[in-house]
Amino acid sequence: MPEMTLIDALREGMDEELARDPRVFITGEDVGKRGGVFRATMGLFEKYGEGRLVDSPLAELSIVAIGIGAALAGLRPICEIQFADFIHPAFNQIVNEAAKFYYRSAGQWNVPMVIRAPYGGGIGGGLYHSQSVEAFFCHVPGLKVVIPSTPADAKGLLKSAVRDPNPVLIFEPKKGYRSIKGDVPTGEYTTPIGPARIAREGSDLSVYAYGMMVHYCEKAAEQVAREDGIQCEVIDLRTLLPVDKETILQSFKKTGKALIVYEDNLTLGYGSEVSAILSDEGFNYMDAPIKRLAGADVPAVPFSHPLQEAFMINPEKIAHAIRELAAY
Amino acid sequence: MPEMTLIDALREGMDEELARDPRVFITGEDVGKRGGVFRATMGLFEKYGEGRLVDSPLAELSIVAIGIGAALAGLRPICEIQFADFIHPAFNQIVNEAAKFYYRSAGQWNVPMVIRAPYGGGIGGGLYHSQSVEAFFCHVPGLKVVIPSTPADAKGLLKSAVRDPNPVLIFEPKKGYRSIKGDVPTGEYTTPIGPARIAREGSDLSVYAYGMMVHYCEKAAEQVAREDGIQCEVIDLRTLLPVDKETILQSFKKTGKALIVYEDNLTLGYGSEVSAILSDEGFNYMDAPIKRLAGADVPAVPFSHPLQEAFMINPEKIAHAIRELAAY
Amino acid sequence: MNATPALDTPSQLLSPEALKEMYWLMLLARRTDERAWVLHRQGKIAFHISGMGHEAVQVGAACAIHRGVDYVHPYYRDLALVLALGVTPRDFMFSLFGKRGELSSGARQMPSHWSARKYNLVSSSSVVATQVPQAAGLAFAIKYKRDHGLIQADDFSQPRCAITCLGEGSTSQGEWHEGMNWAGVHDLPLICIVQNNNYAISVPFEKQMNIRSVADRANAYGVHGITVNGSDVLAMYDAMKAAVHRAYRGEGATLIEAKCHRLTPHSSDDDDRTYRSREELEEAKRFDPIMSFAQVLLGRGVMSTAEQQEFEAKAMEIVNTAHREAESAPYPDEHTIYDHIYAPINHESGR
Amino acid sequence: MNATPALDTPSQLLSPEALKEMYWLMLLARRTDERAWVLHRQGKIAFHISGMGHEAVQVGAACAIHRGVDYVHPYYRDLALVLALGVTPRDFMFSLFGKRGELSSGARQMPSHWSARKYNLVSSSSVVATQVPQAAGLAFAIKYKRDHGLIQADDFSQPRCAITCLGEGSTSQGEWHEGMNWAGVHDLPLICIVQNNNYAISVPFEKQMNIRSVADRANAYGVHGITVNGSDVLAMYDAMKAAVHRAYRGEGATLIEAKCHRLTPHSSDDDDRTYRSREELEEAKRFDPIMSFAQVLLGRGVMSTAEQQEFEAKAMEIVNTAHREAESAPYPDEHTIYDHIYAPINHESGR
Ligand SMILES: Cc1ncc(C[n+]2csc(CCOP(=O)(O)OP(=O)(O)O)c2C)c(N)n1
Ligand SMILES: Cc1ncc(C[n+]2csc(CCOP(=O)(O)OP(=O)(O)O)c2C)c(N)n1
Ligand SMILES: [Mg+2]
Ligand SMILES: [Mg+2]
Repeated sequence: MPEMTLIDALREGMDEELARDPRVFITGEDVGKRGGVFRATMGLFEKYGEGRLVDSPLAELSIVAIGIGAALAGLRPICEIQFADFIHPAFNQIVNEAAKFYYRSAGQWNVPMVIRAPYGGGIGGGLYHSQSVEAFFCHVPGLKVVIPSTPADAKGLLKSAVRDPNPVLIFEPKKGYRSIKGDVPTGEYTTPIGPARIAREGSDLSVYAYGMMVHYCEKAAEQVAREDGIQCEVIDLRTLLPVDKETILQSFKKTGKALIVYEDNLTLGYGSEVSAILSDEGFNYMDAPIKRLAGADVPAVPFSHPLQEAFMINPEKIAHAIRELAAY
Repeated sequence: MPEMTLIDALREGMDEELARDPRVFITGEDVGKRGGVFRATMGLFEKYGEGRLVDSPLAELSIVAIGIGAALAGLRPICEIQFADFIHPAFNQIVNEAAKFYYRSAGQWNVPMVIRAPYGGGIGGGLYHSQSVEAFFCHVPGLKVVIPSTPADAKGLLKSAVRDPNPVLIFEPKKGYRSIKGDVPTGEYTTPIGPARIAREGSDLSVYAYGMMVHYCEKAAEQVAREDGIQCEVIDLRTLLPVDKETILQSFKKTGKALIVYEDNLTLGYGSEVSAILSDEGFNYMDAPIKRLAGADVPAVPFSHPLQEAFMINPEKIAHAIRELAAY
Repeated sequence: MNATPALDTPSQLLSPEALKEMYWLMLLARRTDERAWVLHRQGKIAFHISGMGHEAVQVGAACAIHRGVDYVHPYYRDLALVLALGVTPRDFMFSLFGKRGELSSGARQMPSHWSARKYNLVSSSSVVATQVPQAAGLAFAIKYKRDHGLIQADDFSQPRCAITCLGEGSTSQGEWHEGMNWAGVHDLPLICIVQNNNYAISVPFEKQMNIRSVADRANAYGVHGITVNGSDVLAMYDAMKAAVHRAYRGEGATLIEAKCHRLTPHSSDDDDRTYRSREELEEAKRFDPIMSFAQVLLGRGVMSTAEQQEFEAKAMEIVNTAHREAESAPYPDEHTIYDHIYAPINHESGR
Repeated sequence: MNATPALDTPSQLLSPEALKEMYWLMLLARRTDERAWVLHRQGKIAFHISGMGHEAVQVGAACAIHRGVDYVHPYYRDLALVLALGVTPRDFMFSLFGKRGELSSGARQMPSHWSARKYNLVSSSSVVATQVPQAAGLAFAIKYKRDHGLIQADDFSQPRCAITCLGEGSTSQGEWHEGMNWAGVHDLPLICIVQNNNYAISVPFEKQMNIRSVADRANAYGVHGITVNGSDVLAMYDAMKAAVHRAYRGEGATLIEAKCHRLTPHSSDDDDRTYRSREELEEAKRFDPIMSFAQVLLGRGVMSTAEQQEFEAKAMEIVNTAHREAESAPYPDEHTIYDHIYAPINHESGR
């Protein structure tokens, strides 16, 4: 298995799907000649031409709406939103339209489309190049939301998303595009949309995370194992919607303690739902308060380095939270 | 104190604020001659003229953006979104712009504006005239979100919102516009944005709700008190953002049991946050699983009567959930 | 009739049967629509939104496309349009009553939110103008499939254009702008029909935009723009035929502004007396497209008075039957609210 | 010089001092901008987005308004524009380094997101085109205040117009459409300057829209539209003066398309070699607005070579000092991330 970066794995996934199915095309700003501002589509323009790597006008709602229309007509669009922060103009098309087509036509019209967007902070992007936006969409039945944390999953989930008959949003932890490396299976494979992944086994407490935070949690878990003998189970949620309640609860039944880590701001972030599931269906197993460690409840991630650091979650903050919870 | 309907109280609040402050104006679709499709602004056009009751073009993002610009320039806009379902095109202007102006200018530019939108189901409105959208906005620091359940609060919160130097969203339970009646204080008063309200005292369990659901919860509480001797405390959350953690926790410390009722769909709805607060900071008082009773996790409220009823929460469903929880 | 019909008036080539079908569709729509108002006044249904006054626009449009094959992404006033595609008054009555098996949405959507996969009639929401960029996406797919050999350009069994409708007020939405811009940039086979009835609920045209004609906006996108008398079904047909040919031949998109009159309040929830005078409404009724088309057909001898009466009788019968069947049909089963949230994996889709 | 300057070329009335100030502002912007690129190459700053090539548009625009009083809602390329309003290279350097006390946002925003209440310079986000309908809102407020007697029409201490800038690519956004439409419907004192540099990052004009000029879009809104050579500061000034007078006199909004050249990659994150040829770039450099304006001033004898050199020296000194001060300044205190989430109740606001 070759080692690959997260973004190379995503690109390979798109490449294979473009090769496999002529109905697959990619649209978004600068996805063509430029190969995307993060180089996610680099080389694909040369390989597949401007008919399949379609530079869009600078207008997100239309990127999504064109995708919807094309999907209705049987194509398999992959729509790139340049930064998750710029998905908001397309909110109406995603939430009122893509999510509701299958339901509102009682199964007549479905929307097999993929929307990719790099998200998250820690890259000096300030208020508008750092946002985590998953919570908005995880509230919307009819959408699927996935966030890969490893190159293998990135490729496998992307390929599943392209083949899924429903609208799938892939939020990609851009801070990890090049820093996250991992083995990627050779040959054709997909990673199913749905099940979470146990990234690290442990019995003392359950740590729930996704995206970049999975790596920070693994790091923190290693540290507290080494230094304090605390054994954390780290769950990589991977598919955020539909929620994998089973895996979430299974781990909790074993540990009785939960720390949910997300870099989005705390209030009504994704972790609120995980917490709510645990304190209801996992009540009998609760050994401690259910804890969330999340971004500050401020309007967005600030630019200046120390301010950004103050906002962001890091392995030290996680290790600290683990220790406190373990000691409860 | 005269008895008034919810919508009459809202209108009286707007009327008084228009009279008090020449900087206050109202814009939105059909707010002028037509007096609003729900008649919220009826008569105000005749009284204040088309310069202050400004029929907007049919374009929500601009309704909000014009409001933002006018607020920056020192006016006090009240922007009406005809149905909450149509707020999504304005999502970008609300979430990326209005919410972040004060923060991103380090306190130089603030946005004193009000956005009103009728929300909620049960009126035969189908997928696009029934939505509850508060969860999207309660995730966004920088916004304030209020949902009145009584005429007195509707007027008082509206007047506070107009005077607030921040963007305030008022979601109005439209099913109750005419059916909810209540006494409204005569003379000038405001209801502060922030504190929740204890709608009914009780010691057996805490029921958290807002909007139309407050009335259903009160009804259910009376029923179970009468029939089963269960004494519920009903908390009318009123201000959803910022969250009134203190009142939420205070009641829970007394009862140890919590039922959170909201008509929005379950997953990542507002109740998820209330639940997450309770199972963390209220852990020591927990006597039972924290329960949420919410709308079905489907893409939206269906039109046909029995389907709508299946979706909607009602006093019977609430009473049932209370009994189950009380018996735990 | 002109012996050598001009190419820009293809309506002159329409057979008497075709002309009568147009009349019939307009009439059937009108009678169905009127019944809905009656049912609303009787308290039997909760909501109706009407297409009265817009029938000529819609029938003129429908008859110019390959019906049931070309994509149609309509809006809520398009009753006559969808009847022309194959939707029936019975289907419509089922949606008014919200009854089990309703065609468009299984009675999940409010009435007048049509959808029928079998006719390539695309489901639309109530959120105005969202259909426009989606329709551009449908048109994009047509072009894409041709360019990539997924279909042949002359395969008449495939959609060769996408048409979408909206009101003049809805062109104020950013959605419209973005959709039209794609249509221009990619020369898409899209026909966007703006049914300009001078009002968006209560808001008159001059508060909606500061120009004389919606068609003026075509120049902002590099698409062809035209204004047509939407009360004249043949004028509409001619404009559409030109647009359709342009689309079929890959010559790009057309914006058709069809000026028409909304002969009713905005919907059954509206009371238009607060914002338009009764005189204005009476004046509008003089342009009733059905009456004037009847005059044309009778005058030309294409339709006889007897035929006209037969049409009336047939329409009444269809509407009566539809109404009866819908009223007595069962409601959907409440457990079905959980159906169709997600399409199953391996679901085959796309037409 | 022309003895009887035409009313439509107010630039002919500019004094030598005014002309030299224009040159100075363009030069100062250029030298500040260049330093930012050096700092980026040195790895001292993480990001820079440049206005090189756009200076004439911005200075021509700024000098035509009541600077510091009329509202300006800029975009990220507007360095020269904001320097003309009072923002200093030191302010800009503080934002590049993200240092404590940074003017616009307390170093919360990325560089080039200017804001200064004291100059009526409005904070903007990175989300393109959002400023357009907001600027329409500012213009709406001006009109509203006059109409309701909150200010006098001839009160020069008050803003009398709102100007906003964006790139040609950003006019594809629905936000732009909706903002321009309000400006048309209400005849707002808004001036929207589209800085058309032919690229949106890598996407060329012809993939952005199917028309020849952004100014053609004015007709879709009933606002005045004009295309101007944005490499000629005096041409820009003249176009702006006309627009400003129109706005001040309540005659409505203007769309100015200023054709110019982006002389750098999109930003320091970009590599433009993948999408535009070096020849094309070299050709663009021939239109460098600063060099050509220097030629004009030297040729007319308005500026001497000695003065030009003084300007250069002064600019260098200002930039050096600004750079030094910013580099050595402390970072903001991390606890301040919780400041300014909500304005306190009773906060007085609005200007
Ligand atoms: C985004 C959105 N905003 C508001 C509404 C409410 N609404 C429904 S129809 C309508 C007026 C539409 O006017 P126009 O586009 O002219 O079409 P017409 O009804 O006149 O045919 C409005 C405001 C809506 N459905 N969607
Ligand atoms: C809504 C949104 N989408 C995407 C981006 C990313 N982005 C920043 S600038 C830019 C190109 C802007 O092009 P144009 O409007 O022509 O202005 P220019 O940079 O050429 O001056 C893009 C795509 C953004 N900032 N906002
Ligand atoms: Mg209309
Ligand atoms: Mg550009």
